[in-house]
Amino acid sequence: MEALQTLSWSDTWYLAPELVLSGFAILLVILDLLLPKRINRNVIGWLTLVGLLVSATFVVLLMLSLGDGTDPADSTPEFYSLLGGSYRIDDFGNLLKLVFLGASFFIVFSSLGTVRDTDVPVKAELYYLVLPAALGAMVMSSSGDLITLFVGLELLSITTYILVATRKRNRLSSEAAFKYVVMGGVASAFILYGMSFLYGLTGGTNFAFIAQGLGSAIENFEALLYICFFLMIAGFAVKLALAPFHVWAADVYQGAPTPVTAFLAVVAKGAAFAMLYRIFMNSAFLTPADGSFLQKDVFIALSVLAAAAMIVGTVGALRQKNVKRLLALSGVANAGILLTPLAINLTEMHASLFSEFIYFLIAYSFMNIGAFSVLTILTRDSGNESISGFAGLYHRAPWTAVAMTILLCSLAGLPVTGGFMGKLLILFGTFQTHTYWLGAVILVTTVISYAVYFSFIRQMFMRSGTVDAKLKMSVPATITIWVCTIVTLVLGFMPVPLLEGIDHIFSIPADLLVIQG
Amino acid sequence: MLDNLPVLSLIAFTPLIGALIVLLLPGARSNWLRATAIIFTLIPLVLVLLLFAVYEPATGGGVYTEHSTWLTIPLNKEVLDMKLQGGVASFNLAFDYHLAVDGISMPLLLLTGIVSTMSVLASVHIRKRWKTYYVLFLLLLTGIYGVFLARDLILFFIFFEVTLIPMFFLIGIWGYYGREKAATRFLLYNGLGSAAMLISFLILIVTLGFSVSEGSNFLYSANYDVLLGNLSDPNALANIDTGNSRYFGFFLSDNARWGAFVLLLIAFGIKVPIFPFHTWMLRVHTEAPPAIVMIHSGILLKMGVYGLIRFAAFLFPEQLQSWTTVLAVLGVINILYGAILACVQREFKLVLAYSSISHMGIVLLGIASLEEVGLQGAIYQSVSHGLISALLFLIVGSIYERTNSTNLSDLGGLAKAVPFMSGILLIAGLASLGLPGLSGFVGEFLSFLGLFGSMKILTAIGVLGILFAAVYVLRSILSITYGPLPERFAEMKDARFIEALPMITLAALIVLLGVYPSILTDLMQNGFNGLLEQIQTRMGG
Amino acid sequence: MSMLSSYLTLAAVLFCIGLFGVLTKRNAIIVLLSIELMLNAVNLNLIAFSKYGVNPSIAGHIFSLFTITVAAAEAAVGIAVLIVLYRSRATVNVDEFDELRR
Amino acid sequence: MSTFFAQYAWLVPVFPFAAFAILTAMGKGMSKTGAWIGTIATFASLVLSLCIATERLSGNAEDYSNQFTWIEIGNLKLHAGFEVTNLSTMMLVVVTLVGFLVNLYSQGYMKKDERISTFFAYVALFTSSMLALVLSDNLLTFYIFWELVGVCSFLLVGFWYQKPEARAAAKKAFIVTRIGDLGLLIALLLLFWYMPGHALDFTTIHNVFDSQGGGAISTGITTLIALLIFLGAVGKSGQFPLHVWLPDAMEGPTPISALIHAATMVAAGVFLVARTFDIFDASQVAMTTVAIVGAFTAIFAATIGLAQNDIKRILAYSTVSQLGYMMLALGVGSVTGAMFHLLTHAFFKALLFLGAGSVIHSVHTQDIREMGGLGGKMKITAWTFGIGALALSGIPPFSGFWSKDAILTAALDKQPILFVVGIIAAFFTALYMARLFFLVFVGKQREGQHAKESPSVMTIPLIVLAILATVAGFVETPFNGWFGHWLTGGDAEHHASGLVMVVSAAVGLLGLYIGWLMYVKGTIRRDAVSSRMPGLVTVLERKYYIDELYQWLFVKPLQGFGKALELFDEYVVDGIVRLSGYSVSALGRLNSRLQNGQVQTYALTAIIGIVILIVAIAGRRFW
Repeated sequence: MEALQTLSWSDTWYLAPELVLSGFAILLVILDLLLPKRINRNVIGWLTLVGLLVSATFVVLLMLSLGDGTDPADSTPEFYSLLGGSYRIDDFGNLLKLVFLGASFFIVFSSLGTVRDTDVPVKAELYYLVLPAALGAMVMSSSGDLITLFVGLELLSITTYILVATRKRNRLSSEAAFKYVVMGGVASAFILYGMSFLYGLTGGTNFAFIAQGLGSAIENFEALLYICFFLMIAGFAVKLALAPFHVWAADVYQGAPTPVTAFLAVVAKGAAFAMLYRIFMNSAFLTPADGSFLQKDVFIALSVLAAAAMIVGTVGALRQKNVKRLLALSGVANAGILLTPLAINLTEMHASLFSEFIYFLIAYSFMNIGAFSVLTILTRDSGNESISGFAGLYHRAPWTAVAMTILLCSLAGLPVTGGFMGKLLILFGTFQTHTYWLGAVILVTTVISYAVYFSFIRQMFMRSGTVDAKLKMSVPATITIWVCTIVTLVLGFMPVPLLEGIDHIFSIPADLLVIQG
Repeated sequence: MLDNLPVLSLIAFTPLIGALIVLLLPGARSNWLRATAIIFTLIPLVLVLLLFAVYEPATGGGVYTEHSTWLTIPLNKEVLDMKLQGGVASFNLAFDYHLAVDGISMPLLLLTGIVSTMSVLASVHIRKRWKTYYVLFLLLLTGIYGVFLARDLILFFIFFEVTLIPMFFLIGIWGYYGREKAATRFLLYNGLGSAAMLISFLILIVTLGFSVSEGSNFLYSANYDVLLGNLSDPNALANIDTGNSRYFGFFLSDNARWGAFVLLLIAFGIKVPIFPFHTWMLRVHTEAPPAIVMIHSGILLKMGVYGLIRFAAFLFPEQLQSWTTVLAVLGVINILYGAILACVQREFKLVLAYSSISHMGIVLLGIASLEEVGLQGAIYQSVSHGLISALLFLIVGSIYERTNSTNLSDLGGLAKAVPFMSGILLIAGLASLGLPGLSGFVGEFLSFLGLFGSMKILTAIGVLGILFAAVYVLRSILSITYGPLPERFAEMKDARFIEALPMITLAALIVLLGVYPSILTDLMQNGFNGLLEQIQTRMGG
Repeated sequence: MSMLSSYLTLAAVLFCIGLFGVLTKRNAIIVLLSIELMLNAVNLNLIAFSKYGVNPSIAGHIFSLFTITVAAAEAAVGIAVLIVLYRSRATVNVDEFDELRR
Repeated sequence: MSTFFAQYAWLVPVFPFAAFAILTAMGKGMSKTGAWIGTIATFASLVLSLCIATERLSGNAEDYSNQFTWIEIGNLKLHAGFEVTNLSTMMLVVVTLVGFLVNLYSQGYMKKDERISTFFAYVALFTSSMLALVLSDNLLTFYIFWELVGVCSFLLVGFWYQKPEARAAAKKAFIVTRIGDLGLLIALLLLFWYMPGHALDFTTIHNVFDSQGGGAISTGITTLIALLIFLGAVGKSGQFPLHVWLPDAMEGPTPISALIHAATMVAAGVFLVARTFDIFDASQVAMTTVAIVGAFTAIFAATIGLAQNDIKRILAYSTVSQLGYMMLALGVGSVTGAMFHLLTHAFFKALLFLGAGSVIHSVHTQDIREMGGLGGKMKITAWTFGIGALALSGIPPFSGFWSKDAILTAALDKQPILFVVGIIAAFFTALYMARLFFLVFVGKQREGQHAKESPSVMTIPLIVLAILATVAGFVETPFNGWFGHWLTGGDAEHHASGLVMVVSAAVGLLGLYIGWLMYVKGTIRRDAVSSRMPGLVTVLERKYYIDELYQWLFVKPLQGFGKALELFDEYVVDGIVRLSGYSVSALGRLNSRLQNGQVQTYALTAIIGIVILIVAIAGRRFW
């Protein structure tokens, strides 16, 4: 173990995205305090967007500065390791950070002008709290150490607890927040408890250490390792809302303000996946495969959870009438799909798990944010969160209905949309590894989900609503909807550029496995 | 003149362009919308007809293949790289943009062109939301043409799915009372079929589609021709059993073959539909607007037939061969089940729906024969049934518009009030019951002829179906057109020109195909060579 | 090693008690406290491992410090949320917080 | 000899088809002209047929055939073509002649119908198909036109479509004959697969099944094929048990009954058996079946004919009975006898029907009990009808006598029992004809009936046919076997048998005499039988309850089965679909039960979930 590496000034460049976010967060808190009441808090929203953009710019710059490892003569490092390996700037983290920042950006952007003061009296908080939450997610995706990971996780969790509760006058909001706190707390405790064993059995919190220690740990304490992994799985399952750990999600999504719901569905979920990849690819995956079933079993458990999530999420959504709850359950199902590439493991023939995952995550983010934006507009208009609020949307706003239809098709995995391509890639992975049953589960639940998503379409196109007036659209939300729709279509028609880009910069040894310490 | 044009792409995508143009037109101008839709339905028809004119069965239309790579998805090769010392140059998953025509798809393309044109003319009965209607209609057409043209599994799948969504809307918005349920049922049922199909396709791609080319380029290909080539290549990885290696499992074991085959059978069986997967289509037949049922019954069901032949038969000749009896039994069940049920229906549309089931059974018999006669018969019967049911539903639409009912007990004596339509209806009915001289007979005869060589008793039982066909056709059509005319229909007007035109065209085509079948059979001449050779060699070995 | 196993057992018991509390207690405050209990079990584990573990190291101490801090933050937010909730419901009974359902 | 006209034989069906096409295309606008177009076209066919016949009358003209490939699939070829033989020439002449006369007659009979051009279009289509059928050189082409004549028959039976009875009769005609068609179709399939080279043409069939064929096809299959072909003939020619459609078909206009349901189409079954006679000849079982069915039908239908009151139905049963005779002839191996009877029957039965039509045209009823004494008013009709009746009853020297005699002689040669049956049937025939004739034309005239003779356009055909019915028999008498020789090319198979001639003439006369006694003289009371055996008469009147039997045996069970199947479809097949739908949404309901709002339940679910997961996945390793 090398000497403790302290934070030097040069490291701030590597940490620039995170530092920008925290700086903006602090700045905006102060600004919110100082600004007179009469000033519209949308200013803070715009500033939040600026913060997110600046941070994203730094991420891109960092990415460009990283080598891709294809040319051996190229001495540019493929990743930067900071603070004794506890923080890593690599392409895994950077790609995810871009997703998180982009998603946060669009969520905040579309909520500008649609969130009402009567609903969220502390609108400024709604905006600037997104920053620390995104920061937490970024820390999680960049961490190379259990402690960093945990801190990031808690930063994200605690901020989202507050975000959920921002509809202060709403009875449901605080109830949702409370439930979220309890479930989140329990989940954290489980994860931590599991981590403590991982630390104890290998002697380090750094992934490199853990990898080294696993060999002897599995010989002497196989049962304890099992317990350790399953405890973590339980914790993550709650965070990811995999079935049967998902029940809280519907309640929390319903109680939270719609933008926050979108944030939970996209960023919080994505961050949890980042953590999952970091931990499992650097621990369970590295346990010796011969002589012990541990590796196999952990991944089987993940597959089972993925399948259960898909089934329960889809089937549960069938009977759901509240759109937010429905999208929560749909999120459960999608979490199952997102988990699949990891669950079928990294093998000789299946090494593209990360590109499958991130491609679908990107597609999922856009279609979800788009759908939530439509929902935001509709709920602002009628206050009706039920699916019948979509009735007659075709007559009130035909183009929005078309966009929503495309987004729903993507959610349902119908061609030619990003959702379809993403699912197809993940499916291909399951078939490559001959995990046919999981592929079949994906497909069958996808078909059942048609019933869910097309019930919206039925409402929009085949029923007439109670109101006939043209729907009042807010400009940012409209832009968001169309950006999401177009991106969804582009991802469906032209997946190759993105996938090639990912393939180009992403390398398993450097970005996913932390073997070199 | 076709040489310099990407004619197949034009066929597939002009409707899509039309859809976009319709989308931009003002919604209130129904005439503009209709004219645009008609034009963009006619363009592919004209192109298909031109293709038909220059198509040479001997070369199999190979000139008009369009092949380019569409998506080459990079798969991370690092782990593989580490394992193989020499390294891997590339590891890709390739979906090709590959369109082609041959003797099997050509007749169905013609059918699509004709029926879609008739259907767009028949869409005069559509009374609301024209713009959306025509957009979806044209979108549907792109899907259908694509299905018949695509030679890449994923491309095929995409086009197949693309037909689902517009159909859902077309049924759900413009249908009758139970439209929403019917639309949902349609979507879910067919979705399940597609899911089964995709499973099967993916199994094929990860085994048969895999190849290592010069310079260790690892490639999964979804191209149909590649698959077909690997299937008959004994050196292809899919045909070599390397033991139970988990990672390099490219071997397509017998179990996997059977699994994929049965899944394809289910997938396309739902579409055809094969008993017991038929209930969804009854609802579509009764609830969808007639112009759409023309497309559905006339073309969409044939996508199932096409898929069965193109994929289940060509890729799994061995499995098909050992299951011919199963297929034939299913066919016979379809024939008799559909026919007997058609005999007791009180709703004309249901009679037609069950009769479709019955007729599709004959197609199955043709496929089960695995004889060239039977296979051509199956396609012939598909085309013929497409024309006939399109014509029948065209008339159903016109009758419904005038009487607001298609219930047999509500109607009667229409021959008095609308002699022209009744006459056409009678022709269609007679064609449907397999009257020689009309197209239905040729298809049925060829299918029976094909199967009879191998399964005499089953065929003989199947032939009973044409007796029941006579019963249900006459029972229903005579109770509509013959008998005393009720007072309330006395003022009924006969077909307008816009209605009569497609009726006459379809009837004329039915007669033409009945009298001069070579027009299609010559087209199909070399279509089945590949399959039959496969079977031949397998039987030899 | 016997020391380690005793500590681990204690931690496990503590964790289970905490879990039991979360699952059964009606009072929301006690539920939150039970979560703290679970986190403390984790701390105990970490400390025990850092002293008696396979590879004793300082990392466990540091980890537990972070855990304690974060737990405090979490508890603060939890209580804050509970206060808001109490204002609108006038109760701290967990089983009465069931307006969000189905 | 030259085959100059024979090569143009394909034109014979083309003329009427052209007429059909013109009439259909022109539509309603041309009622009068339309009728003439049909008639002229048929006349053209007649002329050409006569030319061909003349060319061939010398007896040693070669058969002419010509064919083209209709469908070619792989190395299989399906041909279509025509063939001119003496047999087909005879049929050509019969069809065109009767067709022309009926056309002429219909000018008068259908004059007032507003759809007269449609009528003539249908008739033209029928004539065309029938001629093509006759000319077909192979079984497939034959089958195609076989079905087409069926459909024309259907159209014409249902010509007055607004009458529910006509609708029912048309439907019945089509469906019942289709049962037979199925047999023919399967026979066709069998032949296709068993014949060497998949040949279907009659010449090859002849060569293969000929005694020299060397048993290329096993006897079992031969029998099967023969029986299936015969099934087709049974359906078309109204033989028992598929005779039920023919009497009902009388709902059609009377000229149609004359043309289709007496002279031509119904004889197609006989023609079919004659055309494929070699197949039958190769199978004893088939021959016996044909003979028995024929004989049974002959007597069976004749008895029913005794108790009917509808003038056309009596004639219809008579047709059935006479077709039975023809089948009998074939069954006992006498193609000549069958074709000879076909020829004479075509003339006298057409005559009778047209005569009946003339009567109906005049008195507007078909019930013979409402007629009487029409002889005085309608002299030509009465005379010609009388000639027809005598011919039918087999009274020398009318044509029916000679042909019937040929059949009975052959039957006696083969199987005396069949001969006896034939004789009895002949007696009944004479009896019901006597009843018919006397009730209609003799006796008191009914009040209020203003019968008057039909116009000359209707009576001329009657006269022509009457002449033919009288003289046609002389082409083949026991003393002169010209016709048989010409037809089959063999030596005259028919040798004189004085016994048969005497017996058959005697029973014919006896029948007529008894009829005269009952219906004119009154010596025997009319209800002599009905009063003593009312049951028997009712059975006859109800046609042996065959219709009812079929209703209960086939129609009802089928309907019941259909209904049951409908329930099956709804509740089992679709039920399973719905059930799976419900069960999925029941799972969904289970999920929403879980969402009861209690956060502790959620946590508990999670804990239970992980415990199950551990036990299931990790546990199985440690077990």
